[in-house]
Amino acid sequence: MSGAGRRRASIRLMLPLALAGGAVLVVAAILLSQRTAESAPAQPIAFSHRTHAEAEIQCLFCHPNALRSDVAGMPSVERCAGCHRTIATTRRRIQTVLGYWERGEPIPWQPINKMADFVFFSHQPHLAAGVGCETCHGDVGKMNAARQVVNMDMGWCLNCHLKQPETAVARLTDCLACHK
Amino acid sequence: MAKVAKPSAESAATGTSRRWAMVVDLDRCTGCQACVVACHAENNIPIVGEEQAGYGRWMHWIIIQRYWEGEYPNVKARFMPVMCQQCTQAPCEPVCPVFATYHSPEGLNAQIYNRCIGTRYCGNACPYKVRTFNWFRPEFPEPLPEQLNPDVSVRSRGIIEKCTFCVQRIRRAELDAAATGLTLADGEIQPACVQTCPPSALFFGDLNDPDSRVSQLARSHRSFRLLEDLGTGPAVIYLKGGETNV
Amino acid sequence: MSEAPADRPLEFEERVLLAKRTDAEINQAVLQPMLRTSPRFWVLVGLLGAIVAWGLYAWSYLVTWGIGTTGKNRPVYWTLFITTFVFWVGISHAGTMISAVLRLLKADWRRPITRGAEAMTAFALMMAGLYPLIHLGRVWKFYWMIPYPNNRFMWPNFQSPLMWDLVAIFTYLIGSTLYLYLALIPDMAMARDHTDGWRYRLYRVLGLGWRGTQGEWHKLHRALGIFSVVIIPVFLSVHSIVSWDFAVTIQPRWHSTIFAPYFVVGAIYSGLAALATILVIVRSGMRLQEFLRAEHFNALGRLVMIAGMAWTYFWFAGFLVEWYGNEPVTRELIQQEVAGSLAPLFYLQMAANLLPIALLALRRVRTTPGLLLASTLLVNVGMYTERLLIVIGSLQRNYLPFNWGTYRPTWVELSIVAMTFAGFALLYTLFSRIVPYVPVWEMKEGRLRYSLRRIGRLLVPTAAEIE
Amino acid sequence: MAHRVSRRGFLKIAAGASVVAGLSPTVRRVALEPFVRPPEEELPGRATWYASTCRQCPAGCGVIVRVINGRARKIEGNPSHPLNRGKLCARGQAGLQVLYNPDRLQNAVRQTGGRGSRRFEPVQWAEATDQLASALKGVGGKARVGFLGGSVPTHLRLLVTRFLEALGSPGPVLFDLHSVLEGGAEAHALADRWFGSADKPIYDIGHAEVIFSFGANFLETWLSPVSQSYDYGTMRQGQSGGRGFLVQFEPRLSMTAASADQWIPVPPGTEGLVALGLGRIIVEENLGRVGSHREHAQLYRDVSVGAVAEASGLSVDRLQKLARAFADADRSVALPGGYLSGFTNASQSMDAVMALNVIMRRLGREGGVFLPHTIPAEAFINPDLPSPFRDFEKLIQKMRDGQVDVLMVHGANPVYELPRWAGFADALTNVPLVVSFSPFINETAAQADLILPDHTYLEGWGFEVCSPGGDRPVVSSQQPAVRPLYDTRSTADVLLKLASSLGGAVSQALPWPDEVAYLEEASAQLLGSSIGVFDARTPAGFWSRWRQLGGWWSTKPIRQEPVARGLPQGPLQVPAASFAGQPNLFPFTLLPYESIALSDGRGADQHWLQETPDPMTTACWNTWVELNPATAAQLGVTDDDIVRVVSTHNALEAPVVVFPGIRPDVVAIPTGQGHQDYGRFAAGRGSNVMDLIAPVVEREAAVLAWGGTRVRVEAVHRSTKLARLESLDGKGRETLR
Repeated sequence: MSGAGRRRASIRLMLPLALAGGAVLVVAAILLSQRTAESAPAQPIAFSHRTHAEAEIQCLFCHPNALRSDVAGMPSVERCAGCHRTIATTRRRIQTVLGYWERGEPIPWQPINKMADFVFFSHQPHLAAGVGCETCHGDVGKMNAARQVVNMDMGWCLNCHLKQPETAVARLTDCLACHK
Repeated sequence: MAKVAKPSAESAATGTSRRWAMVVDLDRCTGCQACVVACHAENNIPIVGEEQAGYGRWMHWIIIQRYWEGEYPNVKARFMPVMCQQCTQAPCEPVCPVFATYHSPEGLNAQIYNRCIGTRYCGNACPYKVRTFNWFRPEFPEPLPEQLNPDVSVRSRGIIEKCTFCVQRIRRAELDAAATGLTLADGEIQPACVQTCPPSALFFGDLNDPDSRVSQLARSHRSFRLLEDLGTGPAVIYLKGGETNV
Repeated sequence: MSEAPADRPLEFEERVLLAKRTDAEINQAVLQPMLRTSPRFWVLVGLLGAIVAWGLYAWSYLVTWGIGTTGKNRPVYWTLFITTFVFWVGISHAGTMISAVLRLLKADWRRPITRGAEAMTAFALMMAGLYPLIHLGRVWKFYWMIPYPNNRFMWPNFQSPLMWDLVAIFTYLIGSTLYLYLALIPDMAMARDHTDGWRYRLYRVLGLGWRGTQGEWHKLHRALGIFSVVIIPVFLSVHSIVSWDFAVTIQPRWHSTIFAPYFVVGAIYSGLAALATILVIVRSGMRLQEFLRAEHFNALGRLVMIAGMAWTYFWFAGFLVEWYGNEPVTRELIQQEVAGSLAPLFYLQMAANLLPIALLALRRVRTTPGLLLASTLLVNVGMYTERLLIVIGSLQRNYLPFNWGTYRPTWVELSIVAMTFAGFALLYTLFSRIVPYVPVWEMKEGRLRYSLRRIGRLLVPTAAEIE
Repeated sequence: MAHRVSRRGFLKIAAGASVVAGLSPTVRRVALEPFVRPPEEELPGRATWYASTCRQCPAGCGVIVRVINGRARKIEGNPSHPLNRGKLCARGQAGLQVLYNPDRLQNAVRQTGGRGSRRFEPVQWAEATDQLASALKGVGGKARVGFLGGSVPTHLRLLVTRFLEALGSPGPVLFDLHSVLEGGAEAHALADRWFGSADKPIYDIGHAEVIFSFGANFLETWLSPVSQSYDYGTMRQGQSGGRGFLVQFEPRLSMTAASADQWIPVPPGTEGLVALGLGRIIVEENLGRVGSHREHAQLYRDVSVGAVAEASGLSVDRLQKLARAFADADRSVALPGGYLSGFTNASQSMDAVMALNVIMRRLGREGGVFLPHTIPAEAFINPDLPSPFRDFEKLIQKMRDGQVDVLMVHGANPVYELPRWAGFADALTNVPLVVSFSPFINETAAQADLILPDHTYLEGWGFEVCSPGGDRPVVSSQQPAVRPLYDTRSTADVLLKLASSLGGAVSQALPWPDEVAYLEEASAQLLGSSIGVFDARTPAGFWSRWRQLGGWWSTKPIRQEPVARGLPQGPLQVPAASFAGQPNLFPFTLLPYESIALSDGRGADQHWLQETPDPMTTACWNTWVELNPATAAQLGVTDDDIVRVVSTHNALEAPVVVFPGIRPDVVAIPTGQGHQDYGRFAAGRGSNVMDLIAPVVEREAAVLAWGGTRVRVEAVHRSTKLARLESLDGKGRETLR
């Protein structure tokens, strides 16, 4: 093999190596920074938000705490039973709900939008600022099983906080506004 | 943004009007440790046990230092509660490589726990040595986790933590005030230590409000700041204790 | 090809460049120890490997349970890890000092020892680079410090000396590795041409198809020339920045303006001493007596001595200001060192740093490998102790006596420190079997300058035009 | 309404919860827990505050408990409570750890392997109460039931008294080390002797100019430390002009002494004598602006200032200066503290101190001595004084003689708190059935056959008549802030159940179906009171406000002026205190002092308190021996060296703390450690100083002279590392100069 050939051979060997290494780094960076939105978790009852939204029930009817508290809250079994003692009582799913009500057991709903432990988040000020439920939760009224639609990561929060009126931005982008 | 020595100017630059400050009246302080336990309860501070505490790894965010003066029988003991001094020119802030500690617009030395990577550089830089480190994973045997304050992160190991002036209470009070449309009066926000202090030796408020209790007390002829000559500009103002001679 | 007249005594350069040996002999003399692996070698590798494995276990133990497994506490937040980090960064300064500075100064005696020195730089930096990772405890959080665009809209804090450290050490590591590698290419080609089997395949890749054309030589020299110049500011900045890790805080004793030059000089002192130590060991281990000669040790010993004098000057200048300033905390620290709990370390530091200067003033010490080894080892003990005193000794005291503390190392820390020493030795040992320890082409090139050529009836010393 | 219930709008104190929503115990995301039926006042994710009463010591401070999602998260002082005024001490703050203690009993248990075997098996509540009921039925004589209480809440004490009365048994015997160390019984006896009062006197620290405290550690554990600390703050900086003058007479520089302007280390047991000397000087020199002291002259007839000076080691000149300082002030007060109760001359010493207040006419004056106003309802009249030690000794004697068939123990832990010579543990073996109501397995419960765990105070109901109650009559109410964590049962409910199953006189005496019914009825007695801070039209409305506010008290300060029944006939005398142990063999006096964090040992199971540094030594998690630097040097020991402290009866080993603020002839050891049982945080830690106490009991005054033990100290040439905050190298300096 000539010298030039040898050189070409080494370059041939090293170039793909370098390219492969770079590609791995890029993919890893993307994977690390981008979690994909999760699919809907399995729920104890196949509750359909769409059905309820089509019946023109407002979000806050079942999740009223969002107006007053940090958390929107899961509707109590009492609230479910309040309607379903008279509505659609013959359906099997509804009977499951009523079964919980009669046994006095809470329904073990699975949470969909999880907030990290180190984040302070309150629904109340967001609602007060006119942020609609769908801004963060997506058009739940069109989903059968509710699922997470946005990745609630820091960049996503900041994207919105940075668009607020100039006077509020300093306060809203202070780390302590959301970190606890 | 350039830092400026005067708290008022600094806050003006960031668009808020507050500079949180604490006044410690050493003449009232009895050294009773109520603040220490209140702080543990409020801030989910882990307990490290005898061996670790003996090796200087206790995690109190506020400690009451006790100084001896003189010799028996003319011996005096003095108490000095020391917590994070929330310096205006904080030596801990510029050294953190990841902004886990930074200066908030209201003059607090914020510590963002989940951003901390544990270089412990801030701990070395702090002349008051008020920063504590989670040497091990904190343990809360069941059912002690029930006591944890949900407004405060439970720190994992490898993280520096320190007094925050109970920032969760400030934030909560501000949110509640906004929701109710009321304004916060002086003295309404109280960190846990201030709230519990039996002889009322601690005061908390806005130093930029000239009429607040802390501002009034800060103007006292008794006031001084800890290690003042280092130029850190602490937001904790001490009032000298006295001695009555009859 | 070249021959010296029997009646003329060899010049210094001729002696150190083996003017009387042929190129082929030199090739053989360099390659032979590489290819020969005695059982002793494998015992050494096994031993070092065992220490490294144990250290890795200690590190995994630390990662599993937390930084609490070390002896750190409040207020002694930085301890052996940072001390050893500073030590390794210091060691890394020798390679550049020898290769770049002496290359620019055209000191020809450097030629046989450059590779050893450059390898030392690279490996010492690798060991140093481990410590920031180990030091965090939660090592996987390290990437927070790397500046890259992210969806948190967060950048690292470039105000922090740790970020400067990251940049400086990374730059220095890349620079010195490239520097090492560049100078290695012709020798890889040489080795490729003299070996077969796996070595051949390895050297073929590493040799990058080097053929030794005029153009290649020209480019290599250009590259090395640029590197030699460019790496010097990096070399100066690295230890300056390491010193600023300490000096920018208001911790008593750290808060000093003289720290940067003091640290750089200390680094050169300990680095050169470490190089001398290693050369003595490698020389006997690989039987390179012919290449690494008394002349080298003499010159190196002189350099160590001069660096030591400079260190002493800076140390004294710092100490004088501290002592004269009489600040209460500093006074307390000095008290501690002179007559308190740190006194054994302090006197060890002084003795181990000053005594070698006096010893190395003697030619006999400089040229006797055993004595040189002893004095340079002493220097490194002294410099390690100096850093212990700076890092740990200072942290044990601060402005509020209530907050003082004491520190005891644990097995985890000691094991990890031992791991990096063993790891360095292991890398170095393996390196010396894979790579020609003596830069053959540099030797040959140097010899060209002092070889005698017959022009007519005259024997004329020729100087190479290149360089 | 005039009162302020809330700190502004958002600290809403809920009206109370008879059933607090129970949620599964998770910390995170608990807000997502779905309810079956949402409780009215609970808003998931938001805090609800419930007012209750702290039970970490008998003071009865009002607390508000922050409850989020059905779990108590924080305890704070109740800002509207007149006793502690929103403040709380370290122990009060740690109350959550009583509730969430990992070593709590989770159900009723029976000890199967014999007493002390610590082998317990769960037992059904019905079965357990039946066993107790049948044991009570089977009791031979009526007087063969014993009830030993510790610091029992007032409502339970009232119920127990009725219960025992109906059974025909003698009333409950109360014994707890905290009361012994604070001199509770002696303080009552003092008030009784001088003023004919059943309540402890109140000392108006907040308004005093000069306070002479004779062994009263009123900022630490004595009586009502939070209230007194609040007043101390006022005394220092809350008044116009002057910052008060506090003099502390005691052999060790306690935390209170550290806050004093002068600490005067008099020899143990001579505090009363010093008071006597001061009184003599005042009377003799007719000091102060209170008119003639002629009528007091006979009180001090037998006092020689020279002899006082000699016994106390104070110069006559110093005594005169002190006397002038006390007498010349407009508002001075002398406090007879708990330390005085630890000597055989307890009552005489306390008389001598109280006499200073009397001769300076400090009774009923601002900054002087008061008596609490009684609660204007029968249900809240204290049925009896805390039992003197004599009563407890009698009970032990009866037990030893086999005259007690059933012993019920609630809140008391004498197996730990008393040395072996007191014979309690031995006497227990002669009692056929021992029932404990402790929520924890403490040393005494470990000797019980049956443990019927009571709720902890954040889960239970009750009230406490605060004594002393600050400046006004106070009943502090207690209500559950959370639903009981485990299958525990209120002792009051157990008694009511027993009463109904026993029938007859007992069930007539205790007719209530449950504890809450009793409490509702009792609280309703205050309905319509003209002085109350609130009133209501119906008992139900009253009950609701009672729970919401955390009790009942008067709108304005009302205090009772103590009227001295006439001065003692004879001249005052303070005999020399007697000590156990020959001075040549046992050269030091032992000073056991109550730990500010662990109290008498009841706080040892709470690790927040274990890690709370002692204010003076900054040590924690252990027991230590405080020695004067000169003494330590003489013994050749220094900090962290272990020494052996030997009394005539026992010995213990503990590390040394070289303590500049202690007399060279005194050795101080804190209480609280040395538990054998009591959970993981307490057991096997440190030593129990009470083991050293020699049996010095003054029969007449019924005093357990816990200060009257002499000890010797031996170096054992070992050392340990005592956990402390302070760096020993720092030598207690503030800064370096």
